[in-house]
Amino acid sequence: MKKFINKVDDILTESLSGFALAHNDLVSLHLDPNFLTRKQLAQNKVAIISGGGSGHEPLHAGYIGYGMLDAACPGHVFSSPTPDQMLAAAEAVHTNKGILFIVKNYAGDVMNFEMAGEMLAVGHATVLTSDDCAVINSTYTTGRRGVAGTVIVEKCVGSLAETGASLQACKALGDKVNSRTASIGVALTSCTVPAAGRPTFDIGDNELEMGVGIHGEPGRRREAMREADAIVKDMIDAILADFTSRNLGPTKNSEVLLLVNGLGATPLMELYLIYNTAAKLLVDAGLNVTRSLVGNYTTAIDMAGASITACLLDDEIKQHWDSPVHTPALRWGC
Amino acid sequence: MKKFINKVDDILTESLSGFALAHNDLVSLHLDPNFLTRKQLAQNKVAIISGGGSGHEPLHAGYIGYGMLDAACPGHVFSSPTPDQMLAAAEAVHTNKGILFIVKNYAGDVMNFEMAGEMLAVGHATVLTSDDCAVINSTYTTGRRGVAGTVIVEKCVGSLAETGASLQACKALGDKVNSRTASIGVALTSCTVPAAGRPTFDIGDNELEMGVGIHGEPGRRREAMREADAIVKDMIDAILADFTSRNLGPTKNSEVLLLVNGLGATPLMELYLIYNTAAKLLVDAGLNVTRSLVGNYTTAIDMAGASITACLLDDEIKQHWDSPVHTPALRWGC
Amino acid sequence: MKTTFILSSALAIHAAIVAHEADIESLDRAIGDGDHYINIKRASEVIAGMYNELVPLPPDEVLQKIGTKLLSSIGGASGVLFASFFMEMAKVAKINGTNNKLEIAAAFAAGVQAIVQRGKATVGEKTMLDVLIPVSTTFTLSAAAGKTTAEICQALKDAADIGLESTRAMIATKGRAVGLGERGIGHLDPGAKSCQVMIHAVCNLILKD
Amino acid sequence: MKTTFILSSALAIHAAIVAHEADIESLDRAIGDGDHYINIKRASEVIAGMYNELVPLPPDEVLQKIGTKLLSSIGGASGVLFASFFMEMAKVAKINGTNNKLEIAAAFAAGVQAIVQRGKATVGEKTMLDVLIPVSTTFTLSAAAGKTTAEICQALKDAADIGLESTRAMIATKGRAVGLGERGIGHLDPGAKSCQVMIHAVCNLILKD
Ligand SMILES: Nc1ncnc2c1ncn2[C@@H]1O[C@H](COP(=O)(O)OP(=O)(O)O)[C@@H](O)[C@H]1O
Ligand SMILES: Nc1ncnc2c1ncn2[C@@H]1O[C@H](COP(=O)(O)OP(=O)(O)O)[C@@H](O)[C@H]1O
Ligand SMILES: [Mg+2]
Ligand SMILES: [Mg+2]
Ligand SMILES: [Mg+2]
Ligand SMILES: [Mg+2]
Repeated sequence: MKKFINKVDDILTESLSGFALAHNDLVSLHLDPNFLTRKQLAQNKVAIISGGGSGHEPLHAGYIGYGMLDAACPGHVFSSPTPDQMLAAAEAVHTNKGILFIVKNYAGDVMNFEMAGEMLAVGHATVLTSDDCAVINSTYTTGRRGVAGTVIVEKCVGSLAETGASLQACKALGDKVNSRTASIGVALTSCTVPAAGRPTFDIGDNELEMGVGIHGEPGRRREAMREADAIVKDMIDAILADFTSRNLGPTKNSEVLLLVNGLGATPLMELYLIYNTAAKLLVDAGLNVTRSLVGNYTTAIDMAGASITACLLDDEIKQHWDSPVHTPALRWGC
Repeated sequence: MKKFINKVDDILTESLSGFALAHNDLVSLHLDPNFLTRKQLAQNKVAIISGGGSGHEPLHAGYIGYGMLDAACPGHVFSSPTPDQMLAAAEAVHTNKGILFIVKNYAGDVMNFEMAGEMLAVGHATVLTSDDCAVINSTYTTGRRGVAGTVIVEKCVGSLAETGASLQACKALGDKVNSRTASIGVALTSCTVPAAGRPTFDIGDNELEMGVGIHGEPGRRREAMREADAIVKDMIDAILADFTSRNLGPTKNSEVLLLVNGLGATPLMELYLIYNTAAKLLVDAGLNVTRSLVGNYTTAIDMAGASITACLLDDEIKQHWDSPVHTPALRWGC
Repeated sequence: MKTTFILSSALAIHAAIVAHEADIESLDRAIGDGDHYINIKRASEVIAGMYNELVPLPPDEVLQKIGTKLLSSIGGASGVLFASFFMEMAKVAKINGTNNKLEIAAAFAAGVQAIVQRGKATVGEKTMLDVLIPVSTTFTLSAAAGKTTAEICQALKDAADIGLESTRAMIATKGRAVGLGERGIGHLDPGAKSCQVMIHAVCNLILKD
Repeated sequence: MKTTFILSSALAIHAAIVAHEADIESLDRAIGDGDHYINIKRASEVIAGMYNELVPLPPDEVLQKIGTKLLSSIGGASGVLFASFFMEMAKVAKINGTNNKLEIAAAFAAGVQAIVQRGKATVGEKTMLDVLIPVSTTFTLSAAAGKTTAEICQALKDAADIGLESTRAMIATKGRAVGLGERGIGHLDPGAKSCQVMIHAVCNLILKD
């Protein structure tokens, strides 16, 4: 393992400190328990709080700011944060409108946020994201994972909250976006958890892991490395099949947001190449790709690999995707 | 080599097509000869054109748009573009105010842009960027390389051009920003040129290359891997020594822009950790870090590594750094 | 339960976890996210580090402090589950505990029940509960049946081994391994493995006395 | 110069470049950016691919077309330098050329001079010119001295070898290897190597005839 680190135990604090320093116009960092909030706390709106294991940067702290999150709770690398973090964050940012937690659907995250919720005096609700369609068999979908689609949920819910909408309305929008979003990832190399010091899985020079999770969890299958077009075709097919199995269409000319996400070590040149094929396949399937995002938005530390996310848009989702956002990692319209 | 590609020869076209598709609100792609322009061509301003070998994404095409470039000419991976590309780009975007080429100081780029200049009927000038201070001995500084500091030059010159400033003024600002900027890079792994199919250099599990170029050119020295703080200290020392050797101070409280740039495969978590140390060292040296940028802005394909760039600000540079910019890779204020 | 018993168990567990690094670690790399060993080692270190603070306290406070500390410092699925285990045991444990087997078995059962409630899982879902539930049942039954300490310890170790081994053929329906579906078959569950190691550690400690 | 000579030289060069892939490639990986072989192979392929188009044309047009094509399709330092070489030779080459040695030597010298002008380098800077300049001088002198074709070819190959080898001890002061400073010592210059390979290829072609 070769990384820019000092002591393994200090990575998180040092990295968070650098993040807070680099974006001291936008965010404030609180340590022990660790959480980050907007520099200028918002008033009179539902407080949107997310969190999860570290190692997915810029998720979640990179999405703190106007039009998106109010606070984020980073756990250890790949370990969910703990309830005291959510409680401290909630205490810091809540107004009179309640708190919405946005939580990726992993047992650890769900249970820790649940526990925080039980201890919380303020009114709150939770949106669980579960966009990963890597797992085919529906019997297992209780464990469907939240991956890069979470960014779309956070963006849209953050936008709605900014209008002063109710907790219930924010949760409803979050659930809706999640229900119309599907993702699948593929790994060419493993990630390395710094504290473990070695790759999470072994993978041959001519292999790929189809359906990998953002923590390096195994996916649908290990298969032979192929050309990009063939890989992307399988990914788009999985996404379209998932939409179909959820009775979401796609109908002719449905508008779609296409997010091609790098998992950490894959260069933009390859991500755009993937985008090129993915967009064409969606168009071939009768869809209308009208919104795009390409880059490292939900990573798996230093994994070489990429995920594709498609979100079926409607007027409400489009409006909230397009609205101004000003965070360290996502900014437009202001 | 495991990459998301189809045929090696098609990478560039497919990736550029994906880029143009994903950002079809901002850029237009022209093939054969390859160049990209803003979707909405600007009127009555100096046309800012950059270009260079591909593999440094988002440089340069990612910086096309309001407040930055008018056009970019991407060469083959790590090979400068050819004069016909610059001529076609110039033809497409020039107005009545002349053309400014922004060129990283590499023999191939310089000679190809020179040749284009000789063939060009329109008035033009060139800013050569040469911010890399990896090479110590000043006898060799004719070959001082242009690296991530180029982004700062393009941003500032792009901003000034937007005001209708003259070609001469734009060139003067570009030269000034370049003369106040120093960078140094470090590699933990080699990049792999797709057509070569294997890493450009071998590097041991416990080694780093200090002063590496953005094409994987060897740097100051090969050394043992150390903790991040020690590596960053050497980098900041090199930058400060470079400023001193160029009689730029730094004087007490000089304001500085600090750019921590990923070379392709290094995750944000590590870049922020580097930023944390770098910022503290600059502050310790009496400088005032008032502008920051952290992320993958000038990459070396898939290299694990990072570069640090410091630019000594003055009021003019600050104004042009802060002004609105709207490109695929850099956006603020609009 | 007695504070000394809790604390010497904690130290024995810490030593055993570290001794089994390779086994535990490889399991979560195979069907999880590779951090279970890190989490569990961090947890046992945190508890070991509280030794001086805990020594003078009554057992219920010790268990409560351990639970709260785990809750706020480990994270992940195992962190919150083990925290729940200790926090629930604290409620049941007597202020002036004895090493009465029935008492300890009841506290253990309460702790396991808290894990069930928090994680909404049961036997057969390829989790730590595939060790903890049979161990707890065996404990309650054999203590009630008046078995000797040595007999009970041996029975618990056997139950843990069988429970652990049972996870090999299972398809996970809770926790991170759910994503694997049938690809998880053939691998032991990491949480079940670390629980088996801990049960062995505590039983061996008792047997040595 | 004759069109047939130019084209058969181009094919011989293409074959020789491919045959020397390993040597050339490793040099630019060591002191450059690893693409010199790719650039030079692409260039020689491009020219080979123009064969049918070029065959009917007079030598000056052939050279001009090769130069223009290289200029617009290769890129990098070597692309523009070789393009300049051919474009300048085209100006000097006669429309109805012969295989007169002095004529060819003069065209070659003009081409090399174009490289000097474009790259502003000279002998001793660790570039292709460390092969091309001594080769050109040797060519002019030995042709003027009335040496036989075989003698000239041998002299050119020797000059290329010596020139190439001379780059080993040099510190680069032009091109991408400048960044290396003294670390480049001990490595041959990739551009010098590919030029040496090309000189050998053409001389061997002539010697075989
Ligand atoms: N709902 C649950 N109920 C009981 N045990 C669970 C549950 N979810 C996960 N586990 C246990 O937690 C273990 C994983 O713990 P760990 O790796 O530390 O956390 P994470 O899965 O968050 O990375 C699994 O092996 C399993 O035994
Ligand atoms: N100014 C120059 N004059 C002459 N030759 C040069 C000059 N700069 C570079 N070269 C030659 O070009 C070679 C490198 O070519 P190549 O690798 O194809 O291009 P690049 O350096 O742009 O990657 C060097 O080995 C050197 O011989
Ligand atoms: Mg985990
Ligand atoms: Mg090159
Ligand atoms: Mg785990
Ligand atoms: Mg080269």
